[in-house]
Amino acid sequence: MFRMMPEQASEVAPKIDWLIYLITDISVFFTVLICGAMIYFAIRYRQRDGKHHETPQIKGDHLLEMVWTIVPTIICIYVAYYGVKYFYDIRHVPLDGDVVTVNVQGQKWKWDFEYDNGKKTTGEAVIPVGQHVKFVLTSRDVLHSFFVPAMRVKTDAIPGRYTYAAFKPVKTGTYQVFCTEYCGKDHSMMLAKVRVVSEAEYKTWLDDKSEELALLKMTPPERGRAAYNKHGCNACHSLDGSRLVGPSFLKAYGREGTYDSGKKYAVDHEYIRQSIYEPNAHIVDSYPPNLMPNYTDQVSAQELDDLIAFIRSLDGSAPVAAQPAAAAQPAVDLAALSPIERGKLLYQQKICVTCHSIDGSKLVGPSFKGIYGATQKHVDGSSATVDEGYIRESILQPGLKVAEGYQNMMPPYEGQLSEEQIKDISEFIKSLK
Amino acid sequence: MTSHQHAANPAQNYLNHPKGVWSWLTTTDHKRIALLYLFTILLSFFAGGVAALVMRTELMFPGHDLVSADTYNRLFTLHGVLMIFLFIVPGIPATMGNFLLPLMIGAKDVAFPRLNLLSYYIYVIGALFGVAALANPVDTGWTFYTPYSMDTGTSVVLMTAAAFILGFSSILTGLNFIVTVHKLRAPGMTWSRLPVFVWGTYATAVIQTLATPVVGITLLLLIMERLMGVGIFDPKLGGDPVLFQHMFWFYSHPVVYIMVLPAFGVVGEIIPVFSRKPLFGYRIVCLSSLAIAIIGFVVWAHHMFVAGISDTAAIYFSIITFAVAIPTAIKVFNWVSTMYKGSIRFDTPMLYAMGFVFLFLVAGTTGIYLAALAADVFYHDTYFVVAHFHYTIQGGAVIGLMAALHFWFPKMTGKMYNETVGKIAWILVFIGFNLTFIPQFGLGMEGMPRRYYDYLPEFQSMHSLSTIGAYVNAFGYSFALFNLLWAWIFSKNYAPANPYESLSLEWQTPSPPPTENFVETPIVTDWTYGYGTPLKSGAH
Amino acid sequence: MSHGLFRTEWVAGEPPDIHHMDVPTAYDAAKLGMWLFLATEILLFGGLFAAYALFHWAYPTEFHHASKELNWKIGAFNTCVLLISSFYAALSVDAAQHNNNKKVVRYLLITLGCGLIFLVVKYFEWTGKASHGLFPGTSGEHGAFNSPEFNHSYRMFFGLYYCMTGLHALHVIIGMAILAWAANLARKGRFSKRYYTPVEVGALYWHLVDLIWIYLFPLLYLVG
Amino acid sequence: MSAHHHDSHSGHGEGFHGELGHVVPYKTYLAILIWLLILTVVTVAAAQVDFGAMNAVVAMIIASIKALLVATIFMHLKFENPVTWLYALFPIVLLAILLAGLFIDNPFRTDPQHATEAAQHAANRLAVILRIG
Repeated sequence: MFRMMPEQASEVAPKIDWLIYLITDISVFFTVLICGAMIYFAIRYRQRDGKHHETPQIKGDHLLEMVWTIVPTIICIYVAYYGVKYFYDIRHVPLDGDVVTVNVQGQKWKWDFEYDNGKKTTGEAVIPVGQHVKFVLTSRDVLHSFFVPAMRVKTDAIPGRYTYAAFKPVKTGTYQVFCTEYCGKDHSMMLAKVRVVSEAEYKTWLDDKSEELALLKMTPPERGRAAYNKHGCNACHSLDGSRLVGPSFLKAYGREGTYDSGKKYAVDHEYIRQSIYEPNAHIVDSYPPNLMPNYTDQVSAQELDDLIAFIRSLDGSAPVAAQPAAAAQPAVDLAALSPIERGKLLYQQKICVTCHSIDGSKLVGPSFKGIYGATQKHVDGSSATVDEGYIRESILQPGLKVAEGYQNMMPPYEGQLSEEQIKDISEFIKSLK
Repeated sequence: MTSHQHAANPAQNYLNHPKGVWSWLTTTDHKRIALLYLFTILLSFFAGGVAALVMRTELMFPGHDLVSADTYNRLFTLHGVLMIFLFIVPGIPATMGNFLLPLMIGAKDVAFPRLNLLSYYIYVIGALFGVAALANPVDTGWTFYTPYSMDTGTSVVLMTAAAFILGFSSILTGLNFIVTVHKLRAPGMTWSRLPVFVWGTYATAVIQTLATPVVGITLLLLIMERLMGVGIFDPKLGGDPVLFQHMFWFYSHPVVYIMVLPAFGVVGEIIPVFSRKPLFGYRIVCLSSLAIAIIGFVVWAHHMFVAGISDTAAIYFSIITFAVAIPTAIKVFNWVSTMYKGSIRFDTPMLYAMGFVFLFLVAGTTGIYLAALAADVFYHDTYFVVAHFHYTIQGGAVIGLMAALHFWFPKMTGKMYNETVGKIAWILVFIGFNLTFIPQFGLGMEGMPRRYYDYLPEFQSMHSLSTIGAYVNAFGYSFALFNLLWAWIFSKNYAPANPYESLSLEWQTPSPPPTENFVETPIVTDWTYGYGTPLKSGAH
Repeated sequence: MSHGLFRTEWVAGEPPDIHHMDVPTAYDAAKLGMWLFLATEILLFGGLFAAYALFHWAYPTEFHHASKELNWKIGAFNTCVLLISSFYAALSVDAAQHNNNKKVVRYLLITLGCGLIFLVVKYFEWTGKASHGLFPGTSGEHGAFNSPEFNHSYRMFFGLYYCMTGLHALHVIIGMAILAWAANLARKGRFSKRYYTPVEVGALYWHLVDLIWIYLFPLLYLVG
Repeated sequence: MSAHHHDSHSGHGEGFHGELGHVVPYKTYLAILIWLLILTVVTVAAAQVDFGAMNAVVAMIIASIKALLVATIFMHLKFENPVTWLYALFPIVLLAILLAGLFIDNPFRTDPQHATEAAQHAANRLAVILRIG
């Protein structure tokens, strides 16, 4: 009864599940026993047709009292022992064996992972199967909690201190990570994935410098755009002048003026550096203060220069969505691919992937999974069924129909996608049931 | 009050003499103050319930349905603060405790009547501070964990001040009850003849008086932190956020015993009366109330197993937490044994008491999961914990309050409520409550964290079930309380002094009782649970 | 027949007519009530002592260093002032037990005087600290109190110092108010050996205030 | 519980001639005051001597003796019934429990892997102090 624990993916999971199911069986047994006794007494000794019958004046029974004190005590000791024993197994990290250490930084509403060789990822950690892994947790702002249900492990991430969550994965696969200590507005969105892969695949992934290589070949504005997406600036600062949580970057560089408070400002290198490292230094009028997180130990000096170059490049002259040349993309014979495959390629090249997932999870924009043919509600209350025309219009002028619960953030792709490419993309979306 | 005499409803009683609103507002009669408290806490119960319903509706389907994430966070904080600080902590002690304690020990009033009125007005001022905090409702959860509560822009200072003032009112009530039980017992009312409700209220008063100041200073330090930047809880200034959790839970665990101990007392009073049997193991039931109160002080860090405390502390607190389960289990065994060979009537109070036994069994056993260290690492801060503490607080304390309101309704109002309506309402409450929180156990087992505005699609079916249950539950409570209100105002069915032939002292005076409680100070000669005929072989 | 809320009329030296308690019960109840209230006060300060103990353990050298900023001679003087005031408070109860209202008034006035001296000395101490930039929101030769560069364990020591001594000073003021109320009644000859509860309760509260300072003085000024 | 006469209406002040509370001779109060002042001097003297970590313990012992004197004599605790004793000692026990809870947690938190960083952190803080001191 009540065997509902998630899959057992870590070495300690079966033991914990055994303990939980042990407590479940004991609890169900005693609840049924005692309630059964109560109901039996109620029926057996009920007042028949409203007349009170004679009852013995039993005041107590020392033997019974002793029995039902000792029996629960024994059960409690037994359960407590196993609780502590398996807690030791959870917390114990073998000092001698090769332990994979991953530094985890919790920050308002995302998890950053950093490996010993300096590789950084956000929202996903890749670890080898069969090896003990130790996630060393800390937080940059408030309390968070690193919880991997499949591994049966949870520890709070506390600012100003290191704590750790350790386990040994025994099954490959992708497992959900939750934040379980309330941390503000998007506490329920602060999700991540732990991907357990084979030893070899983990090695290649760890040494895969392709991302860094690609960056080196790019020009500073292009690297700045990559940093713009990687650090999530796109969630709050648009590129086309439209107002989001923060001011748009379009034609921002070089702008001068005075705030309502009378303080003069000029958007130059120093202004941008301060706004990234001390966000509250410059608050543009009518924008809310202390919302932008502090990026002090996330945006490196190199990335700062790239971002400044990127923002300076947005002076309205070049077309907004100057896509980076797909550098390391092998020349693929497009004609040979089916429309759906071509659509999938475009989906990655035109970085729709950063905002629209294909597995149902909610990112900056709605997920494509199962969207084709469904009726989509919009922010202004209207709704329409998603068909090819709807997709075409959403690609070219996204501002017209914004899905309910989302913000008008999508940059218009007018003039960058041919009709044929749009048809491929909608075929690809149609295929995502 | 219609003047025509139906049953023997004495013309002059505490309700209709002295007359006038001013006499109610400046009353020092413990019975009137109990009613003042009753209406105020039911108001916050209703408000807290509405907040809960809005949250449950939002959680019906994943994604944005009714309110934004920010509003949801403010709603669950409001639900927590309203239900805990404003409804259930004063709940049974301030209403039923105030009304019954002097009556049950044969006293005319509590030790310090004017202090009793002062506690009520401090409670009202605290509630007003809470209302003032609604200008920018707090979004930190009722636990106000730092460092989030230190730099969020919502009105945390006003809400913590409200909680501090409400704590002060709770201290003064506890203090009043301790002195009353020590000094004002009628002649012959020795400690071994005190009703089990008085033992429960006394144990609660000890916790109220001695645990509340610690949360008082913790909230004061949080206010100092926000205004002055003292740095005790601020990691950037070398402080330790876990210290806040320690000092907060040092009060907040004993407070759950403030909530549930009076409910144990109420059930301990009801089952013997409706089974016409003495309470089984009276002395042990009373001592277990005190035992729970004492052990309650040393187990607080089982709320913090994964909060970064040391492994040694976690192991110690896990083992000592099991010690709380023993006296609670003993109580349940004794209640059920009381019904053995009884002559049982199923009036509404008895239904609530029997419902309480089942609900508290589930509450108690799910507590074992959270005490076992390895299991709590998985279950901490998931919906399993939400379901557990709703079973203990709502299944325990609120059902205990409903049982008490129904059982002592004739004594408080001098009228009888409609039994069948009461029973139907009980069924609705029972089904609604279980339908709401059994699925949440399932969600907890699958690892869904609590305080989540949006959730993954696979949790959706259980959330929808829970939301339906919430509406049934809410309707059940409104139906039950409406039935009582209706009976109080319109019913002509006047109650005799002792409708359930209880041997307890408060039933020996007319209902509703005169302001002086007893015309002649009673002399207690025998145990108040002497139901049934003595056994041939002498007292067993 | 509930009374008016405030009993104004009384007979000199006679206990008030409490409708549901006789005289010895009323006296015992008042004392037990006040002892319980003192228990809550001890726990209120207990929370602060626990925080102080924790950070004293966490930052021993810094706390010791920061406590050097405090002038222990003033602290010692204040301790003696409070001890003497506690002595006279006890004497005021003794005088009441001997039906001597005039002595009660005199001793209570001496106690209030000592309390006043304590507060004045405390005020100068605080303003002295503030001028050195050790008060939140100020800046001095150690740098601005609230700026990040300011040595945070200094801020924590002085944060705790102000919380503890501030809360204690507040309790001194409350204690003086209670004693003033009792002294006023004594001036009108209210008390006798059959009724002196206000003096007893006021003295108990004042002794607690002195008790708290007995612990505060070594913790803050000497050990640090 | 002594039997009180039951009639609720009589038993007012004029009928009562009993003794209230305990009278302590003047000399005892004076002796206690002198002892308290002496102990203050002792505690100040003890602070000049550097016992290292024991300083705090010594100070607390002396303060506790002074507190005991004030409580038992000045506050008449010595002549009170056991219930008052219970509620005078209960908060001290609870305070001890809170401190025990804190000190079973904080000192035992060090994680072996990160001892080096913690040491480094402490060294930095010390350097800041010396510059200030």
